Amino acid sequence: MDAAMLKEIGEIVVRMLIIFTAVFTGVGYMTLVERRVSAWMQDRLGPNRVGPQGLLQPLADGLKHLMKEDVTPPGAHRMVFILAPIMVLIPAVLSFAVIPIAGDAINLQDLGLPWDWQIKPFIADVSVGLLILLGLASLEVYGVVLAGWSSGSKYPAMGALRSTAQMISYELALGLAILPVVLTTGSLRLQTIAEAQAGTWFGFVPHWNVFIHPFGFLFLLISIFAENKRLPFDLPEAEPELVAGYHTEYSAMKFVMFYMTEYSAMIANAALMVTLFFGGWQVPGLVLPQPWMFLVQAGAFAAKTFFFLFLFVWVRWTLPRFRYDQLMNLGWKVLLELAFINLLVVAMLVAAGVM
Amino acid sequence: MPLVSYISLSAVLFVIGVMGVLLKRNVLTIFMSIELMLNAVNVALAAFARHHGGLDGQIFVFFVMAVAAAEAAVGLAIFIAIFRLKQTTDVTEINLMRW
Amino acid sequence: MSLDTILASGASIAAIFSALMVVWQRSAVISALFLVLNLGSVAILFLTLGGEFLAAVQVLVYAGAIMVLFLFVIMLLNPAPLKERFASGPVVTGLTFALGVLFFASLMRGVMSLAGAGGTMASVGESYGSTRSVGELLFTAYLYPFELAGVLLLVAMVGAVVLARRQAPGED
Amino acid sequence: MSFLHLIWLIPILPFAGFVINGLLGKRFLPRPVVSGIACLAVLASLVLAVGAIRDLHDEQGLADMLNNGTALSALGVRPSADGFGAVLGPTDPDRGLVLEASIPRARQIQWLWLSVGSVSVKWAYSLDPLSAIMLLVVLGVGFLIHVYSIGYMAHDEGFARFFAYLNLFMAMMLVLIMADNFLVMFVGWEGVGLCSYLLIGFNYREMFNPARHQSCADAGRKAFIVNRMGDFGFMLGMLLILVTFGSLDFGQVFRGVHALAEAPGSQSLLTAMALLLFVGAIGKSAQIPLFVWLPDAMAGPTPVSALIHAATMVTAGVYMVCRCAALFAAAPLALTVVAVVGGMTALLAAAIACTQTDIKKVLAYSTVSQLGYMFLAAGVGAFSFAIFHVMTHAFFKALLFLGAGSVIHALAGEQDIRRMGRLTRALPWTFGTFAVAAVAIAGIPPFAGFFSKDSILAAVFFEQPILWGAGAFTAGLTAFYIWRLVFLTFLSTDRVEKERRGHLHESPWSMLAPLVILAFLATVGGFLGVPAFLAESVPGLHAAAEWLPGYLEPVFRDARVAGTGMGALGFHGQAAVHGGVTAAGEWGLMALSVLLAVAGIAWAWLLHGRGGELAARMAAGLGSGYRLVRDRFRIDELYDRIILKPFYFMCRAADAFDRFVIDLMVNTVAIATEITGHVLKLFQTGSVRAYALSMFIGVVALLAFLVMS
Repeated sequence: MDAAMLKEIGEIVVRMLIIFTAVFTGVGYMTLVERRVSAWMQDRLGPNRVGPQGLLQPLADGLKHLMKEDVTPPGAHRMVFILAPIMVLIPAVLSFAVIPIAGDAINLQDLGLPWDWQIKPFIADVSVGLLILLGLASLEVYGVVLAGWSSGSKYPAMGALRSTAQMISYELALGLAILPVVLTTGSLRLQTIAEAQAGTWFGFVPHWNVFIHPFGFLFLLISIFAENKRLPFDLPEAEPELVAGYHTEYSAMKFVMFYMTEYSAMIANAALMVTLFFGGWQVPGLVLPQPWMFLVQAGAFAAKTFFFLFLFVWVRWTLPRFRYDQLMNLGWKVLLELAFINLLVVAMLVAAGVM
Repeated sequence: MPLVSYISLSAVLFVIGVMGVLLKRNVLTIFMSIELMLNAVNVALAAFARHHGGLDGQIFVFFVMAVAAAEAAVGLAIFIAIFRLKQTTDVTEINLMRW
Repeated sequence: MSLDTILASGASIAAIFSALMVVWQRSAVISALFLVLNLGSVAILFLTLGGEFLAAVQVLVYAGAIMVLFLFVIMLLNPAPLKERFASGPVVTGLTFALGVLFFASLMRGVMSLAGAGGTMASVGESYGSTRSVGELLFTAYLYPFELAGVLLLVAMVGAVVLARRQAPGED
Repeated sequence: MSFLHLIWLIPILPFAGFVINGLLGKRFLPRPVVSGIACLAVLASLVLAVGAIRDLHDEQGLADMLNNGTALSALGVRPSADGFGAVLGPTDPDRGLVLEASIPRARQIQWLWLSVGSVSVKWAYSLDPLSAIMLLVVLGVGFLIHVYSIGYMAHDEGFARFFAYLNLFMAMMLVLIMADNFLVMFVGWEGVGLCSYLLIGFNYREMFNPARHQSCADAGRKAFIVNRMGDFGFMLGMLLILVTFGSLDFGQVFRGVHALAEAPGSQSLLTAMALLLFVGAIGKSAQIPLFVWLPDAMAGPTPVSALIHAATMVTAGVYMVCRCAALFAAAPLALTVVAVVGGMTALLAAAIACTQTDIKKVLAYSTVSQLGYMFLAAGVGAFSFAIFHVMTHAFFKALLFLGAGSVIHALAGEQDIRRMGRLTRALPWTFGTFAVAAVAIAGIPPFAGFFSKDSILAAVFFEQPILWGAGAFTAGLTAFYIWRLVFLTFLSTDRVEKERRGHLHESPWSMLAPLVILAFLATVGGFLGVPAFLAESVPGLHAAAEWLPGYLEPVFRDARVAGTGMGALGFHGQAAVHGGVTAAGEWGLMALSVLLAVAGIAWAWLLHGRGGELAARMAAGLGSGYRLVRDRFRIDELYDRIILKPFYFMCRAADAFDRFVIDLMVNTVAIATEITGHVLKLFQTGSVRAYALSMFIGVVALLAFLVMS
């Protein structure tokens, strides 16, 4: 193993360390944020005992679940029952591999570290990154289906059916909502899309896709709420009807994995929205020397992402739940058509040379 | 891997698929075996495309996928309809078209 | 051995194994899972053949849509697992196997003739199999087939809706 | 950008009216909106047409467009591919505006319509003096009839449908007129046929001829089928032209005709083409032997009869023959056939018209007769006179029909002139305008019909003296039957049924205004073509001397060059060729025709002016001859006898053959198949796997064979 290869592997490891650490920390604290913010909105206190302001609560939760009894129901298909939470978590976490968190690579030496390693702002540079993201999103369905099926119980089965139907349905609208961006950018590579949003109009309006494709963004936002099974679209786990949906029978670490999936998918989707429509890591007009540029951009990216995460929580405590037929009607009869019309219009404008 | 390996792999997958279609009892598995055969063909197409250095083979794969999607949609709908009628997925019990 | 060869060999072994399991398993759900594995392996094979767009579409369409639909239908119907592994008795099964062997032998004989006739891969450029190159070919030389495929999918969709629709009482 | 760039809009506007009224009219639009859309669409087309025609004769403007390359370089001026004029518009050879300043003609190529092998047909319009005249006549009369229909159809439940059809008809007629090649013309030709069918059968539930159990729908079907026979001839003609010249484009075909006419032995080919096209004209313009549909076409509402079956559509045949003047002029035999058919039809139909008792039937036969005149004119090469007569006829015949419609409207549907009479007081405006039209058609100077008919007769006199005799006699008959109609309808004794008396009222102004305008046109329309000798001797008329023939001359110039002798009679009448004819001769002819007209009117007064006794006695005296004429020479019955009866017999024979010979063979095969099927069905086990296995065995065997061999 020569030095070059070592360097390459090192670079990859550092990249993964940075991003996955950020993601897992984010997931952990997202649970806290959700609980604190909802408490705030309901004029309660929320968890504030473990650590200062409850900041150690995620750790405590994790420890609690680790030590809980792991129950496997008697009617379950044992192997698939274990496989299912893994199969949901992996695609959700893998999504971060293609999302860029900053513009240019950073050299570890700039940070005062001894290694001359170029750390790229993403784990994998894939030219079909967006397709990979969509593919991973659709792979998440497997875990859900299998969880519901393998539990050998009615509530999870019903919940899984609903989830699957909902996710497949809204995937179409999601894809159609994204396509206009691909049309105007001409690339499926996320870094290219983010880079294309540099600059401003009139000096103060940032050159973000959301201003070019407001409808696309709107449809994407709605689809993502449905994809994530968040309120107002949380029918699959509507507790008055289905206990907890497809993961009713899960407990302990397996349950934690579903929980983590939900939040990492949320973060991934928020990051996707930011990358596609809000300039990703772009900070308009900002020019700094290298280590700072990287850090500020990553910070900006995190801030934008957090805004959407906050939006998720906000909406959860603001809007009531849809009925299931309304949900399906919205997906198939409204959103799909509108997204399609939007795509057609954009395509015409692109063909006419306006965009 | 050389071309022959890919094509051999394709042949193996195809034969496995054929065997699945001929031997299995569950219509759903039979249907999956058909998908297996289609995949085997896709491997061969992509391999030949690479062999010739053109992209036409890949385009064919693309069309095979489109056809497979259409086939899956209609096929599964038929299965649902049959299942409602016969309450079984056993292919040996589905013989309505008998004289 | 290059990285590509290792990847391709591994994927091939996975593909054959999973294909065998698809046929071998009694439970349709497990079969479907192995089929997903098979599709994933084939996607990797596509990558080694330079078809990155194809690989992405394989995952997106086959694994992401078609197989999910399969699983969904299996769950919806939730049939009781069948007892027998194969449909026929031992005699017919054996004969079918024999036929399969003969078929495989014939195929391999044809395949082996390739080895002599320069079965090497052509050298291709960076853009081979990229979204742009495949897309350009698809929307120029293969435009009509592409449109036809779209119509086919539409017809299939309508057909599926009509077939799977439960008839309301009193409706013909 | 001039109006010439917009001529494609002229047919589109009524078509848009058709679409809107057809789709929305019945359910969503109130009646005033429906009629407003329909009338405005036609009016807008009329405005566009007038503008385009003005621009067409704006020599300075045309010259600018053709020559001033720098000013128009932005528009992409370039010489046209065939060397005739220049093309304006994008550099696509299948689009653009082509100007031929010498005629002048503007051709607008819309798009490449069909392209098969070496043949390409473009959807193209052309505007030249000939189509300009037709455009103005069709759009003008058409607009007036649209307005008239508002009042006439006010109580009809199919109001929107009627206007939709009427607009569709206008669109198709305009396509026909402005077509730049045979195929586009054919589209219009079939389109107007379709509208004719739809409108004849407009009241499809009502009986039209209870005696023969014919509903209005049957009448429509008859018109359509008879027209199809003619269309078949047209199609064959087109195919022959296509095969011969490799093009359907008017310009190319007629240049080809000139080239071909020079070649020896080409006469039969040219004659065949001309005659096949003429078959189409016979069908559309109701000439012998295909005239039987037109009288039955009176089943349609009266405005339809006025617009389609008098003023416009039926003249399409004449228009087509004139459009193909170059071809007909190159085939003298065909031209003679045209003249003979026209003359015969004129005489025959006029004779029948003298005996009919249905007001619209009389006018229908009159139309057939007048169309015969037009073909007579075309047949002697006097194409511009034919178009002249088309125009004047459109005025006075539309007026007659609309007047008749007003009478029918007032009498709540009564059409039998034996139950009319003494309507002058109740219907003063109708009577006045109707009388003007009657004077015009009878040929009394200075009304429109006099000039056109007299020009035709004069032209015929020098070419076909026998046909002139027929024509002149027909002129007398015409005056007789039309004034018989006037006397029986408006004057004579009061024979109106009591219950209808009370209903009697003058029509609303929306109906009368078109009548008055048409009456004005029928009065002065003839001055567009005052014969030269007359114009010279009457002070103040000099400027009007043969204005219309002069205007049309460039279009028929081809026909003059190509033809031999007869074909030369396109312009300035006979004088150009028959230099020896004196003005005195022409004065004599004119005096004779006026005399005949006056005699006809006098005879009508004598027979029908005060009571019908003399007429009845005369009819009895004439006996079987009279009945033969009254029964329309029993031509419908003749067709029944010689065409339908044998046809039915053949059908029965074919039926029997089918039953006893074909069926026997088929049944044998069927029984054999059935037996085989019983054996083979044993293989159909219903098990998919069995099928799959057998397929697989076949595949393996085939593959093994291929690989091993």
